[in-house]
Amino acid sequence: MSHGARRGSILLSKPTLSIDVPASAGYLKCVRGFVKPLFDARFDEEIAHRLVLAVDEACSNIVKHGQTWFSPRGRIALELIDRKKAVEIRILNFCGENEVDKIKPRDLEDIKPGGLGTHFIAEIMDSVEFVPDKTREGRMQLVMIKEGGSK
Amino acid sequence: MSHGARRGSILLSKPTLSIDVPASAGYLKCVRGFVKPLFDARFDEEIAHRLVLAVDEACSNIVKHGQTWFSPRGRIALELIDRKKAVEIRILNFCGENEVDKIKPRDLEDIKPGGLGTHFIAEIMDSVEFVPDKTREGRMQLVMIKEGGSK
Amino acid sequence: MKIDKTEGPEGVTLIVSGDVDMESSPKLRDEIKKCLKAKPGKIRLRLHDVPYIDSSGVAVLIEGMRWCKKKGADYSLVAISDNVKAVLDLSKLYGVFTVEAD
Amino acid sequence: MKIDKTEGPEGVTLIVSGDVDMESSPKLRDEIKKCLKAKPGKIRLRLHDVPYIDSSGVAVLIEGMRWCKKKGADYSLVAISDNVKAVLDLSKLYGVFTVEAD
Ligand SMILES: Nc1ncnc2c1ncn2[C@@H]1O[C@H](COP(=O)(O)OP(=O)(O)O)[C@@H](O)[C@H]1O
Ligand SMILES: Nc1ncnc2c1ncn2[C@@H]1O[C@H](COP(=O)(O)OP(=O)(O)O)[C@@H](O)[C@H]1O
Repeated sequence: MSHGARRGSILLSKPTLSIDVPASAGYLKCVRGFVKPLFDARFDEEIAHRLVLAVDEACSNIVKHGQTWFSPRGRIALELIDRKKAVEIRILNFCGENEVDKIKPRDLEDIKPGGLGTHFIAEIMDSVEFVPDKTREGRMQLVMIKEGGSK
Repeated sequence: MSHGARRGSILLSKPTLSIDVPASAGYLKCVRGFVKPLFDARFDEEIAHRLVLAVDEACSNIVKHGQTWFSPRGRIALELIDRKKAVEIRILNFCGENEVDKIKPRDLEDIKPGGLGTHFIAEIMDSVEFVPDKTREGRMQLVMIKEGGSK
Repeated sequence: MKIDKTEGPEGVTLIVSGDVDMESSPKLRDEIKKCLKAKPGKIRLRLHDVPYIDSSGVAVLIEGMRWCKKKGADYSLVAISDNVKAVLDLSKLYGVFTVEAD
Repeated sequence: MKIDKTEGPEGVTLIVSGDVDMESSPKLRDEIKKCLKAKPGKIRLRLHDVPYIDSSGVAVLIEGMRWCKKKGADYSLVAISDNVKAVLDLSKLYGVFTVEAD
């Protein structure tokens, strides 16, 4: 019910939703549960499912690669901006500045486990880029945009 | 899979999950989607469903009563602390200091619409209290605790 | 939430599916109101595919009952889901409604 | 995620239900490994009740296939859900697996 999303103060309040959870595999289901109803309300079922996948893969990458043994207290901090004509997802503290170049899908011709997450993200989203994270020096944000979806 | 929740850094990172969304009826489904998988993992189905209800009712109350026409930019800001032996839910900026006394269930004998939310919360939770909100002067937090649930 | 409507000789059935919450319950309320305009003998709400209902949804169920009483129409809840049952129990309102199997 | 196991003369079927994600996929991996110890002629993964699978889940499906090939066991995915199909398509891996109806 798209008009329902405007009940209350949505026209006045910033349409930004944010979550912040420990970077732990056990909380990825909460992240998916959070974004899914919003995607379901805006996009058709198939696209909504793919968007959940893209968000989940990006968050999984923080759990897998975004922490090291000497800095294990990672957090998944995600912002979703529910704009009229697009949904923008920002994953803060996604990686270090010097890691950005390493982040790319592997050659899919080679059938082996692993290395699919970034491929999914690139396939699903209309735009994917890295920008400096204002909340944490030396870290980057992953910014993903999906156009469309009625609101 | 309770042990899975400890993957990654959960033993080191603070077990606090937080969300912050516009106080709008259209985002309540995101709040429910966020907390449900965590409750499902810790509690049996029936209790998990009730806990989702309690959280949703508390958040609905912010949409309904927590904003006024001259201060409409309300936000639902919720913290969930996933402790070993209990789940604690804190809803920030829940109401004004002077409103706390008005917040109570109505007489259920009288069959009429409305006034059930606080009754549900009181029935479902093991402890419900109001504490001053450190993040916003003059506002109170609603603190709800449910004991148990394996982790 | 989605509402389908079937009309028979004895009245109208509203088949509700999805969550009935603060966002969607006004839509159910409007639909019941609209039905009553046609003066049906009976309104049935099928709540089998309602995995979630909150207090605003329960409030609409009560309003529907009151409106029907006033207009002399029968009113019942049909094939309610376990979660709807649980919330009516919690409201101490289960006994107030006429609840039917499918 | 939950895994049930049925054993027949031709091999083992693992009936998976629930989300296969980064938290749960290691459990599926372990279960496949355990099955292989008994040297079955065939391992089938029933994925009908899997509403969600991520890349870590797909990785486990591939590992299972490789292990089975090595041990000379047949391997197939059975009655996969639409979402599992969609993720395999996205991975360009759908054609790599033997996929069976129920
Ligand atoms: N948050 C991150 N921080 C640092 N490096 C990352 C991050 N996300 C991805 N990478 C790098 O990009 C590569 C490709 O990621 P992905 O396609 O998701 O596959 P996988 O995680 O299975 O290796 C990873 O192997 C890793 O080197
Ligand atoms: N966040 C809040 N801020 C101010 N007042 C509140 C808040 N939540 C509840 N109240 C008060 O408590 C009463 C009872 O709430 P509730 O049981 O949820 O029923 P309802 O919201 O249907 O009236 C409300 O009518 C309102 O006066």
